Amino acid sequence: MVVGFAIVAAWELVTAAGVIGFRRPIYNALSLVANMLGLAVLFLMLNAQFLFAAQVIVYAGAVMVLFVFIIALLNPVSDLSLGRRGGEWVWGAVFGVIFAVLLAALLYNRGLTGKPGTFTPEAIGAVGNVQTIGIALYTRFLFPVEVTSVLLLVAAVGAVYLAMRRIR
Amino acid sequence: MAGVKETLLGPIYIARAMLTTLKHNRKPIVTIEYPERQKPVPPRERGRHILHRYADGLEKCVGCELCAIACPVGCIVVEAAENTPEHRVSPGERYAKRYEINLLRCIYCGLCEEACPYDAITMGPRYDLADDHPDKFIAVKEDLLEPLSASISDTALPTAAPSAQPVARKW
Amino acid sequence: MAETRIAQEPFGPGPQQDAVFGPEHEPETEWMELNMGPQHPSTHGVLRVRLKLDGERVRDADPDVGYLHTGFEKSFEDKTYTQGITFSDRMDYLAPPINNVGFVSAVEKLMEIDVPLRAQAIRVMMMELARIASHELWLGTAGLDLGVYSGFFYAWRDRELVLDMNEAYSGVRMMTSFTRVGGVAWDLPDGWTDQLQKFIDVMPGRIDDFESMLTANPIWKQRLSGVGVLSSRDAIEAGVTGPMLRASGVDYDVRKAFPYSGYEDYDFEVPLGNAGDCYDRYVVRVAEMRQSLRILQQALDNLPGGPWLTSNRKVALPPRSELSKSMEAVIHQFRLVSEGFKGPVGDVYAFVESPRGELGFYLVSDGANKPYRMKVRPPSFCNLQPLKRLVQGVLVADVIAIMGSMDFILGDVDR
Amino acid sequence: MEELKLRPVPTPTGRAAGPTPLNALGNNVLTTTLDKVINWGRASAIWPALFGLACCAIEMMGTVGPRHDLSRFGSELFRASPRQADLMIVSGRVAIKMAPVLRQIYDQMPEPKWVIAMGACASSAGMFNNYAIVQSVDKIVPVDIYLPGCPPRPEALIDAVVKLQRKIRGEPLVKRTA
Amino acid sequence: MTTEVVVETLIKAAIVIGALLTGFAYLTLFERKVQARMQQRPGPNRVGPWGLLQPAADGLKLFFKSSSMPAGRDHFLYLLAPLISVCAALASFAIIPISGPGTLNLFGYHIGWYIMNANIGVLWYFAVTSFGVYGIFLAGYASNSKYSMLGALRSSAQMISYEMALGLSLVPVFILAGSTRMVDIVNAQHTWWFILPLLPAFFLYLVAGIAETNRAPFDLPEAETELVAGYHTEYSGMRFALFFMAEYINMIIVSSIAAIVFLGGWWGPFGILPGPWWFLLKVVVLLYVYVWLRATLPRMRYDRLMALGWKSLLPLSLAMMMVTAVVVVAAQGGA
Amino acid sequence: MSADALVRRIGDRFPGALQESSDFRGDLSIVITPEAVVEVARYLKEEEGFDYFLYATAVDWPARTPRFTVVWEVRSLANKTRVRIKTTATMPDPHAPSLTSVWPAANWHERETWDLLGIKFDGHPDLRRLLMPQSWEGHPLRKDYVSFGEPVIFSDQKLEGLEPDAIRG
Repeated sequence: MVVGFAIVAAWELVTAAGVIGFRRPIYNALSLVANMLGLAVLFLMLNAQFLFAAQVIVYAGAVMVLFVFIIALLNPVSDLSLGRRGGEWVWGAVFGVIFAVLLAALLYNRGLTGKPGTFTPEAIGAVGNVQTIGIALYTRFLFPVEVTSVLLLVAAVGAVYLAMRRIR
Repeated sequence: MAGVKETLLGPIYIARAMLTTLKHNRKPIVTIEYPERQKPVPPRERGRHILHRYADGLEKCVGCELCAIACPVGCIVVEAAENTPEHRVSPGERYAKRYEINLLRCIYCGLCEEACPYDAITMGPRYDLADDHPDKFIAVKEDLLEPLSASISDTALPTAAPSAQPVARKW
Repeated sequence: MAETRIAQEPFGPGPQQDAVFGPEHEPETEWMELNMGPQHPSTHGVLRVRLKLDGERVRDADPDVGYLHTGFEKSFEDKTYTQGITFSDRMDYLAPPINNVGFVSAVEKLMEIDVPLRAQAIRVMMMELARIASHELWLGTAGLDLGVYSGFFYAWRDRELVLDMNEAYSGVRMMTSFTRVGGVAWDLPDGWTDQLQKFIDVMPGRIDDFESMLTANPIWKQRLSGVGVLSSRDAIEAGVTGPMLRASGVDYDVRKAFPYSGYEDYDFEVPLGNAGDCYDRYVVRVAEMRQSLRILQQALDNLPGGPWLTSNRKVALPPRSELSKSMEAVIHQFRLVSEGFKGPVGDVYAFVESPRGELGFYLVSDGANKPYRMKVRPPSFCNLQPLKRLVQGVLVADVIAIMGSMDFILGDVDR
Repeated sequence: MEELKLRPVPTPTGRAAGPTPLNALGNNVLTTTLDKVINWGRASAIWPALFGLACCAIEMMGTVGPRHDLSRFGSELFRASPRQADLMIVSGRVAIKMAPVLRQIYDQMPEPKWVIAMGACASSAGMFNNYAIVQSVDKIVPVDIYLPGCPPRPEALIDAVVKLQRKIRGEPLVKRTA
Repeated sequence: MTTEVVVETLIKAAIVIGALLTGFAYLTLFERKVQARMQQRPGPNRVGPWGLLQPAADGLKLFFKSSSMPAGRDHFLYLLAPLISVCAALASFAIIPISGPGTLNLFGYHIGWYIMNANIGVLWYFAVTSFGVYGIFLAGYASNSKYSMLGALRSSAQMISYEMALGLSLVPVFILAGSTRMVDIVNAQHTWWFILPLLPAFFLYLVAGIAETNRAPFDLPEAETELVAGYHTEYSGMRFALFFMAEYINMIIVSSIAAIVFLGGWWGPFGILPGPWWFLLKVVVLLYVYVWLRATLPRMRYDRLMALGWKSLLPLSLAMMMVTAVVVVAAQGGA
Repeated sequence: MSADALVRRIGDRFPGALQESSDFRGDLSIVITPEAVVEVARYLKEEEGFDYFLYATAVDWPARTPRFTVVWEVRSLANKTRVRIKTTATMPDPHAPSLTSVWPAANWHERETWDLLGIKFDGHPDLRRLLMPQSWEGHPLRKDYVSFGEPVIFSDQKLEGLEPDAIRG
């Protein structure tokens, strides 16, 4: 288990570096896809099979495909220079340091082992993975789910409207 | 509404199309397994040329070059020579000393056959002539001439030549 | 390509485009240029079309022909009239008999030669067989373009029957070269009429099979109807001909309008479309096949006897039976083969109805035994011309349907 | 636009083999057996390029049709993309305008590849002894099998394919019956 | 997770992959033969008896064919794309139970008739195939050809769109079976196959499945007559064969899932044949339908195809789902 | 409408434009001066109903001056009549007016004539070569254009030692 985790973690680090490291946008996007796949594998190792499937289908399979679509269609040349104005580097460094400090503080105080939650593998296995998530979503988290779905609907309608206006 | 009707009937028509192809499963296979079997060629088949002989073995061609003139491609060349009593090749005065057809150029139109006044050249039944070098298609007189044994009577029309019958092939 | 200039609209007002594609909505990005052909599965040979695409939508097209330019017109100029017949075969290689007839009818018009009735009937039969075979092949390949896989094979199965008859009659499957000035080269062989009768009997069922696969099939309809619309006015303006013209509702068929080879004696209809779209072209062609079968049956029933080549020894070779008997005949044979016959000075235009429309031969003679100038008016050439305009504003997939429905033969276009 | 470049091509018999994986291997008993097997595979699965020019293309289609059925030899998979094809059947006359295109298609085909010059026009320009036609396609691409006829019957094309198979397997083209 | 389980899984995977590759090879022959018969011709019959060695010859030829690569390609992605496609196709078979309900007793081991009995069931298939889109898309992108790019765009758009309809058309089954686990679904069909109550859903699944695998009449991405060979125009030799392989294996998988989900998997009506044979028979029948469609129907136009997916199949699937849910709840309430 | 009447009407309407007319084998030809071709054509189309364009071409007579005869032929679908419009063009640099403005279908036919015979059509919207490659030199259908080809090979030119196996009967 630990070996598996180590491999996947390393994969995550490498692909994450790829997301920001590659010079060609399509490779950046593909690194992100690879990263999401790694994340999905982590879910799988945590016995969250449904989350694995959802992660792959929604993020890797749908969202990122659109990203790759766009990038491929614009077909940017390989040495695309993103205008370097310097400001970005400063802000990036500042937030990077803040994030690192937070992470260090977290590690120092709590360590990496948390308390097991209510959904132990045994508890999930008793009802089933999909069922557990379904029950949780439609009872305890019903309101957030509905709010989110309305939000997405609004976004979709808005996108359609904007696109229509662009064409007409 | 026509649209609704079409939508409803659409699957039925698709099913009908599907049944048409399925129906053909019952129909016989029409393929002729060529190298083993061959469709009998009709008597008028315009394949590789044949130079004919009379029953007594003399060649019909008298070297008049009409075929070479009639050929729209110019793929026939004929050189005539005089017959001598010692060396008699054809019944007439002259015979074709050289008779060549470039079979690769030939378009098998049959005008040479029509031009020949003595039925000396006819189009035969053979068409499996593929080979790997263009120069191999230059058919000289020996290639084209009927073998002595297969000679036919002088009254035979090109369409009735026995050599026009399909030849059973091993491969 | 150095030169991407697209010519101005060749005729008429531009097509009705969707509102979103007006000039004020020109995208900032350049259109994608897609080069279809010359080697492309759906160009039926070696047509090259440069498409300008906006996504999947075609904004402009520039057909580039000539990839099969063979120099027929130049070749005609140094072949005698008889030798020219073999060249006429190879122009529209889907209907060689019709080209043969077209070519010799120009020569016959120039020489003022009458064709015996039996020869006329044989010509009609060969031409209608060729028409059926050509339409069959069109059905097969245009269907294959749109994905009807089996249709192609059924078409070939049926076409083989026609080719068998061609072969039995002339000795070859396609390039019959069966006409001679003043008639036809041979009489019908034994058993040929039975073969034809069998064909006439079996064919309607085969066409029904096609129709059950395609005519009402919603996918087929969707692909074709409303695509590539050419109104009757535009069709005339664009100079299209044959089934394409008739699909637009113009009642013009050379066989009816200017009967030749005795077409005035046959009872048949000229199928017309009304919408002028690809679906109508399909319907018209299928209906024409049925009409051709009708003509064939009538020709077979009323097949006249008599000679099949004119007795005018000025243009026709003597019968082979005479060659062994009469010295005169042999001399005549020699003269006619070696020199051919000379035509009067003048120019004529003779035309026949090929499966693709009016096939015309403009023959200029300077009194020699060869054409001085032979201009062919190929139907495919005329039908292909409006392609540029028909494809503007349609999807790439529709380009295939439109090109398929035109039924052009590159050998005919390029010559 | 396109310039006609007639390149010298090696003779059909002495054509150099392309860079196939096999060339790396030496010549010993194992490889000759392997050669045989591979040649058998190549000969039994010749996929032609979907590429028709003129009249002969119609007979080429006829060869695929049910009466003659080229698929019996495993060769019915006409590939529209030259990169997936093994055999180029030059079916018809090659106009001078077409010649560079033809050569390009040939170049796009991966080795090993073969060419059948189908019909009189492709093999020798046939009746079109004039300005517009490339006088024999072997000036542009190396031809393995020439097939006379105008157009050749489908049976003749099948015969050519069979002869090509024999050539690929390294056998003599014509088996003498007598 | 013991070593034994790992080894068992690996062996099973190897067997399944071997079987799939053979299945792919003979599926091509099957397609050629079946189509040929419908067209009144024999099909491949020269290579080996009845042409049975034809796939071997094809494979051999493709394997030893040199690869020509397009200029201006993205080399890494160009090489990666076929691998993604074929791996995705192979991995999806992991959830298919070939027989059941018990286990196979072999040398004292109880071996399940599947590689993985995941409780997400069909979702695994969706997850893996949605990743397979990348194979096709990257092939088109990396080839540096307009035809490839158009083919790839069409193909990936088509696959993403139809995945929705495909997934939703299976939801009624989940409702009836009360599980997404494949083995449970098959067991629920012991008495009645789901095709009987859920016939519309079956057809929806079939249509969406055919579209998902890019087969006729939805074979637009490689619509030969428009786009030459679609996304794999620029691929040759073995890499091209990998795409071919992916396509045919996907066909097998879609048919397998249909057999399991709607046609009762390994259950046969009379119990004459052992389970695996029933399963195989059903898959072959479905594959025959695939080939039959290809032999008959014209190709749809791309925009109509998308319209069909979004405007017809998706609403119909949703409606089917609602109806099933209502009926099931009503039946449970009534009982 | 008889051919004579049509010729008379044209003659009346465009005095001086009609140079010659002939009726050979029932084909009516009128020879028009190059300057008047477009007007006559427009008249023929709009008032005489010749709505259907058939073809355009040219004939090269190297011995004559003017050297080229340019030919268009049109038909009236309603009246079932045809008329052949001819005009002349002189060397060097032969010109003729384009009739694309009257019959748009003449577009490709005139392009072809330019390509093969080198007649420049004034007013043509897109006068490029149609059939030959754009870089081609010369106009093949002119009588002085030498059509090159290769002679047929016979046994005196063939390679030694090649056995013609397949063709032996």
